Amino acid sequence: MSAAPAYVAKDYKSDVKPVWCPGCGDFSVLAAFGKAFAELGLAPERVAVISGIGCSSRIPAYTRTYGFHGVHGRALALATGLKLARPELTVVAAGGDGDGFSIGGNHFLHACRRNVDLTYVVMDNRVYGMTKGQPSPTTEPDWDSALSPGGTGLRPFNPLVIALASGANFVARAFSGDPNACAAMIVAAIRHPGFSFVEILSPCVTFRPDQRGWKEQVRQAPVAATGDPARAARRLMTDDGFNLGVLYQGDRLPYRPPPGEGARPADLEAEFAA
Amino acid sequence: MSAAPAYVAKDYKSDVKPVWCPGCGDFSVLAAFGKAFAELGLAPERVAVISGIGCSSRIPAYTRTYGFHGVHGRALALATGLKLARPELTVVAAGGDGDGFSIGGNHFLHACRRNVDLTYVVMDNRVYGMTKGQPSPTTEPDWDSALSPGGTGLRPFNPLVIALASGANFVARAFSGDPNACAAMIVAAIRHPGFSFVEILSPCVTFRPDQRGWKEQVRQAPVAATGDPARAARRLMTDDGFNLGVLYQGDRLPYRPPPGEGARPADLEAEFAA
Amino acid sequence: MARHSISLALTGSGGAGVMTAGNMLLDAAAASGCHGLMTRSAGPQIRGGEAAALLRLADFPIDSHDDRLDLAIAVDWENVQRFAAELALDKQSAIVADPAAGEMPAAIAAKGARLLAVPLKQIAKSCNGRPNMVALGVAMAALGLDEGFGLKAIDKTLEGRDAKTIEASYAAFRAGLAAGAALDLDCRLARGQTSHPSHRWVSSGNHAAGLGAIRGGIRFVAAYPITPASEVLEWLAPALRRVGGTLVQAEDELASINMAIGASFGGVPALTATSGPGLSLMLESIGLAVASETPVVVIDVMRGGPSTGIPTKSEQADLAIAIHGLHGDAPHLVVAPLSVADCLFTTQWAVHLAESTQAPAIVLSDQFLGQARAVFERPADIAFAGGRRIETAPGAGYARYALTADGVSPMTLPGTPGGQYTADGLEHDARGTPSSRADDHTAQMAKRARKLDGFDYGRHWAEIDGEGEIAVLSWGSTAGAVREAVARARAQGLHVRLITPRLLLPIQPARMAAALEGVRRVLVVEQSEGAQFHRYLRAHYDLPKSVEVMARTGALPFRPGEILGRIAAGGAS
Amino acid sequence: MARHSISLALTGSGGAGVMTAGNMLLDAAAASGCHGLMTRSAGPQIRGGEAAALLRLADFPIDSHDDRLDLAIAVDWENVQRFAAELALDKQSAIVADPAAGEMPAAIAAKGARLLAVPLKQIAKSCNGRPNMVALGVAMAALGLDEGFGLKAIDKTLEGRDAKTIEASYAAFRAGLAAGAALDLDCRLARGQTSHPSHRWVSSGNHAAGLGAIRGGIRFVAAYPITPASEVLEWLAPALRRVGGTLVQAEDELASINMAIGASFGGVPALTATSGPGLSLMLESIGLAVASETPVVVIDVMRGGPSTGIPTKSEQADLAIAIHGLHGDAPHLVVAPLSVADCLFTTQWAVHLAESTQAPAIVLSDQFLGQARAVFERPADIAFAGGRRIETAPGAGYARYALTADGVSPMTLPGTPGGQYTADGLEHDARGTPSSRADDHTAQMAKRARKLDGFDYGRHWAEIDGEGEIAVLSWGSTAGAVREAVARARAQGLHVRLITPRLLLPIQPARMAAALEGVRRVLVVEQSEGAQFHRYLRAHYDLPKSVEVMARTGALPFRPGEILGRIAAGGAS
Ligand SMILES: Cc1ncc(C[n+]2csc(CCOP(=O)(O)OP(=O)(O)O)c2C)c(N)n1
Ligand SMILES: Cc1ncc(C[n+]2csc(CCOP(=O)(O)OP(=O)(O)O)c2C)c(N)n1
Ligand code: SF4
Ligand code: SF4
Ligand SMILES: [Mg+2]
Ligand SMILES: [Mg+2]
Repeated sequence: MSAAPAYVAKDYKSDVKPVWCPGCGDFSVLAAFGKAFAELGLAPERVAVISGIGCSSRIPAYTRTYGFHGVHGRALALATGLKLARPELTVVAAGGDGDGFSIGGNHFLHACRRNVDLTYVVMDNRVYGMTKGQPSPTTEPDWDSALSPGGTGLRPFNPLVIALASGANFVARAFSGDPNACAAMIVAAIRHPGFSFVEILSPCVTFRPDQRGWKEQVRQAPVAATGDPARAARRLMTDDGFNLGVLYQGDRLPYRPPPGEGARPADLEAEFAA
Repeated sequence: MSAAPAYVAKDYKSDVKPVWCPGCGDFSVLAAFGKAFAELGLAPERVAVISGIGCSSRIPAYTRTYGFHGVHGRALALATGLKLARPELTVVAAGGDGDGFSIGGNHFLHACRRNVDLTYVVMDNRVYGMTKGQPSPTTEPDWDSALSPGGTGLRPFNPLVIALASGANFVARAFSGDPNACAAMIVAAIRHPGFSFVEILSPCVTFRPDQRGWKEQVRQAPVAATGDPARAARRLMTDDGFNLGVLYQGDRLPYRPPPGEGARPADLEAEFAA
Repeated sequence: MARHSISLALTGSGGAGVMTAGNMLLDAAAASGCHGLMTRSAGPQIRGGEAAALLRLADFPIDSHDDRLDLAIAVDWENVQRFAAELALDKQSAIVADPAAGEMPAAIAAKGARLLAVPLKQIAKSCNGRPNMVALGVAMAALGLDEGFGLKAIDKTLEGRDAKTIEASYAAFRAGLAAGAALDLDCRLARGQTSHPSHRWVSSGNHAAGLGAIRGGIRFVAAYPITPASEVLEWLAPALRRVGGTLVQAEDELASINMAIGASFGGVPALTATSGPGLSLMLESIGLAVASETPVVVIDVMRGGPSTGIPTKSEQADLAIAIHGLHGDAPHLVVAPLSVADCLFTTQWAVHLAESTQAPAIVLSDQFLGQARAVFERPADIAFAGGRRIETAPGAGYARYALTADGVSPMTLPGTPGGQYTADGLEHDARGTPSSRADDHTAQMAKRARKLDGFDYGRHWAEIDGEGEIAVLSWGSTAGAVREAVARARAQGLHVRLITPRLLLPIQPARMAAALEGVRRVLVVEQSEGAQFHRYLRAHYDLPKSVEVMARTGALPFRPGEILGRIAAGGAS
Repeated sequence: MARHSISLALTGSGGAGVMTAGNMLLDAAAASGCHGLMTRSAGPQIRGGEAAALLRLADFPIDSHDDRLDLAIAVDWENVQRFAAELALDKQSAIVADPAAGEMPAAIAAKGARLLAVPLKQIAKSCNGRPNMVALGVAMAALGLDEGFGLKAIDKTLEGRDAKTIEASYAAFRAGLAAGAALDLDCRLARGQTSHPSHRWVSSGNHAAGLGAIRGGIRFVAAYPITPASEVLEWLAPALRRVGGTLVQAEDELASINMAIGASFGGVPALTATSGPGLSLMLESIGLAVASETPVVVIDVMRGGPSTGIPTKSEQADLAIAIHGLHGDAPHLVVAPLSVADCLFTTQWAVHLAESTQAPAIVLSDQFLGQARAVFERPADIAFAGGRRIETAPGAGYARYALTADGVSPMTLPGTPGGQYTADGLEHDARGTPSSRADDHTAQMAKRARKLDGFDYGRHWAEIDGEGEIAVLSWGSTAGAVREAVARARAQGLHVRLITPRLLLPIQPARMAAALEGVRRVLVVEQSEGAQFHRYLRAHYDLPKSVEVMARTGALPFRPGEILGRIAAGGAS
């Protein structure tokens, strides 16, 4: 019981200085990653953090795990390939709402459905930070920006509903203002088999200064996680986007490719013979 | 009341001979298109049928409307551009389950969310017909094929749930075995403002001969359409995929780009002056 | 008189089974020691529709169809005019047709071939068999192939069927043999030296590429179905399972290539296969493999373009996109198999090159190579020296993108303590940290180019053969017809060189210069209306002054004879 | 002595406001009748971070930075070493720095420039203003620009702010003017002839391209944000709304290009804008525009590659993908603006070409052209003759893809009775019905090539200037430095030709041959490590024997002086 933990949070922090703006919510998510990996006692070299492009997607370089900073929108595909090829690794995909729900929407749908044992953390700031402030699929319809003067007029997505509808096995929401709670959600997500999705509300202080108000809006979800997708759907579809906690926890078996049959390449040649 | 209808179904049929296999469900969908357009009294030149690639996506050439047979998976993007540019046209996107839910999944998500006044008809045969029999996102997990020996092991999507979750304004299911009912669904979908999604179960007799059994499985949905997304979600998530009819009918206003302000290009020059 | 090469077509409408009969004929011919090749021509229908099995059988190795057809056997005439242009019948050809099928279509009649009536349907009916088996018998009799090989081919195809069906097929086949023997046809095939029968294989290029991938070490494949690449995947799916690998059907090509890159980052050699439309979608991420230095193999089985184009026809017009299709300066590998059989070797080699240089390799096959079935000698299983340079014990200063002399930096794999790094598609410094500094950009750009330019590709880079002042330059599937044209030219006493690069990128200026040493006239042959290969050669190599180009779409494949004509036309020197 | 061109840099950490000051200086200079150019260099931070505004002001039109900096004004030194390589300081340069900012970093000190101390922060504090306004004053004093233009620039920037803030800025600016006047600097700008002030514009290339698009008739834009193309879109969003057009932010680039094609099919001229990664994703559907013959314009504002590369730096390495990046043989248009100002004309022209030929046009701009702000004469609004050939009264036999003599087939628009057809990316016959027939493929391929090859592009195809046996060939933004180098060479008495194609595809062999007539030596200048432009020229044009190539990454832009050096080196003839 009193044995020193194998790892502490800072074991997972690299010496690369983040390019993030002072006050960006993503700093806390980075801290939460370290806490979560330490809590789980994961050897840093057995963790891979995979991302696309965006401010939030810069996170792999700031961890001392293996990492892949891929192209915009394809983090889940990279992560799926890695996990299927190397099932013994802990694979965490991470990125932003633009990366994950706009250009990456198809992979999000299919990763949920495929249910490979991955954890996907989206730092949702309801904006494209990296490209200097355009609306994302989670942006409010009336948020004014240069590209959408007066707002998009489009109803935002609820990514948790989409995750659930397409088959994610674990769905949770956290707020970067509480890094310990974020870490706890990430721990639960990694522990849960199959595809786990964690939305972290992570303010963009530069392009969405209004999000500083989030800390007053978030609250712990009033009821415990359900394992019934239809019930979860009802709850999520009526939720205002600020309920925190594990909101759905399913029991689908994760997808694992069938095992090999021990043949050698030469054994495949018989069928070619004339 | 007794005035002759402006158009009859065959006014919408072109003289191009379909490449479809004898008995393919898509023949009935083509017939239903004609019936629906006639019922709505649409001038053929004011309708555009837009598709991607697949057996089902061949449908535009078989209609006597305007058509675009685009690339695989992008029908909804083509259709969105056309409708936004020419709002007075009736724009119907059509295609297969592979085209729409696999490669085209992201556009499906975003078209539902964007809620432009389009109708999207998917001929779902739970297989890639055109490429000779690979599993699609709606294929049963144990369906055996060359590419997935013994089955994919993946839980199929319920496209209606995804449509609802991402904001479609009208969600219905029909069966190609009843072309009149299909036509009625298409009529209702076109009439309904915003993004309307109709899944037509349309058997692939060549690669899914088992689907000949569908006619015994389908049934009229036991309850009427709801306008409450959360209720609809509950119903759709527990439905076995064979309930027919309008399953959700929302009242979101369709997206229309803001009107122009009547300026001339020269009026834009002032800001450039030194 | 027995002939060294016989070409024939079996045509019929959907369900007539001409493809089955064609495949059985090829199998029977292969088993009896012949060389051979079969392709198919079909209408647009998904199932059925008119179709033709085009076969060529010979007593010497062949990689191309001949100039003309000796024989066509028509089970019926339905819609045959749609590919009449592809049936090279002439006055010397014979057509065996069922008089019950009605009159010969004008497009066929115009060719002036000799018509021989055989009541295929009636014969079939009389023994409860099918007309295609009668046609098989007629063809075997005409070619002079032994009955026993036909029976074996029937056994193989009908394995597991009931005895009655098999008996009926035997009977129809035998009746066909008898009917064929009675015909006055000059199609008897000579029998050259045959190799040891156990060394003779029959396969499509797509299946051969699959085996090449596995021999090369590929154990992860992610892909999205597309014609004409799907058979690579459908062959690999069970094969990978047998040898302990994984194939995933991805949601689209963007996912396929990224899954493959992810697996390869994990240390498992990975591949995807597609055709032009899918390759287009993969380009951004192939660029990611370049920048992140992750090995990956992409097979592009080219089809008619542009856009969706003609999925069922061959064309060599993805050369430009394969060479130049990545944004930015993105050095990578492009190779192309030179025959159906070579799909095996070239794919295996591509895996080796990608792994050794930590770069993406594009393999340019095409519909002809991929879907033709050919008879060839079993390709030897070559063990290449080298492979991925892996760092298993990284020191404290480990830098993933270290500026090594040869440009290849040892790579750690996830799981290796102390080797953690982040692979990046952003420009980076030697450690992988994103950098927009001019010196880092310059150094990493140079390193990525150096590792490919400096690699020793050895003699595999091209197939080069012969001496003389005329050189014929071609690539990929076109090499088959060119090879035969060159052989015929030599038989006429002309001195002709054959230069067929297998390695298209990186370019090999010194090797090409040596190959062209003394050449005064070059003939470029390619299936691209835009002459992509010729443009490529001009851009990267110094050609002699006199260059002629035979460049056209894949609509009609090149025939050895027309190439010979061009060689001979200016080639008296 | 007043000088014809002065180059200066304003540097400082995030929040120091050096970009604001730089823009104000450019505005003030433009208002006072000078020519000028400003670019920015910045670190990787999203907001703030070290930055430098690089300005050049002159009394003659300029499109390029000069060889060196005359002056740098450092508000602070934070991280300045990251782009020290980009600050071309030397012993003749002067640095004005705040002694309170600490010691000059070694990377800067090593350049040996003369250091002049000005307590910028202290002066600012004394009048409640900000140091950047003091720096603006110092710069204006050094250049000899009138106070009034500075005050106007402050008014414009601070429009709507409270009087106190504006007053404080005035005060800081004036204090800077006084401090600057006291310095011993040799940076006074000569004043050449100025045009009528109302004809002088200040704009980035991205904004100019936006106006060009609207002038050309674009009324539908679908796009996905990406650096450095976003400003095209952000300018167009409100502008389109004003003139009655639509801009949609699409979910990704696959959607953008297809939405644009859909709108254009509907008859509304349509455009999308992106950078390399996005262009890669669009290629499959640009091919669809080729095959379906739907006009569409794609602006690619190139950045450093490969892969995600360096989003904030310029490079000319998407030439190859723009020319060759479509699978199959897919004839299309590629054009490139030749200066910041020319982004307007070239974009407008691209719309005209796309509409007239019913083909996709790629406009290759780059980060330099797109994001640099320049002073230029208002480009005239040209009305091109031609445009989309629309059939409003189709007859019974209307065939969308009719084989016309010039290859352009009249197009009906949805809504036109009797004109119904299906646009198709599959190969098709003249009516648009899918076809895999050899004759249809051959005919449609030829038609799609013919309509582009036969179009008369007129004199706009290239900027050609001068006589002589030496020609400098360049394209895009590099043309700016080349133009200046050539002017200097001529001033030295050398005869040099300048050949800068604006039209890169289709190729113009006859025109290029005429342009090269009599040239014996060619110097190719381009920002691509892989020498993509040189490869392109070799592939498509006949160059003289002597070709030299200056090809390198975009890490460090070309300076007129180094190009002049190469021209002069072998250029005595
Ligand atoms: C293919 C492609 N398209 C567009 C971009 C430009 N881009 C970079 S990041 C980004 C959006 C980032 O938003 P998000 O994912 O929400 O991350 P954030 O910066 O807000 O954390 C975009 C559009 C790109 N890099 N690649
Ligand atoms: C980019 C691209 N990838 C793959 C293909 C090959 N392809 C053509 S149709 C198709 C799937 C068709 O399935 P579906 O949409 O369900 O239509 P169906 O044939 O079943 O009606 C595929 C994978 C293609 N044409 N383009
Ligand atoms: S722009 Fe926004 S998301 Fe990006 S680093 Fe700054 S605060 Fe964070
Ligand atoms: S393959 Fe299936 S979906 Fe395609 S035409 Fe035939 S029956 Fe219809
Ligand atoms: Mg975001
Ligand atoms: Mg289907």
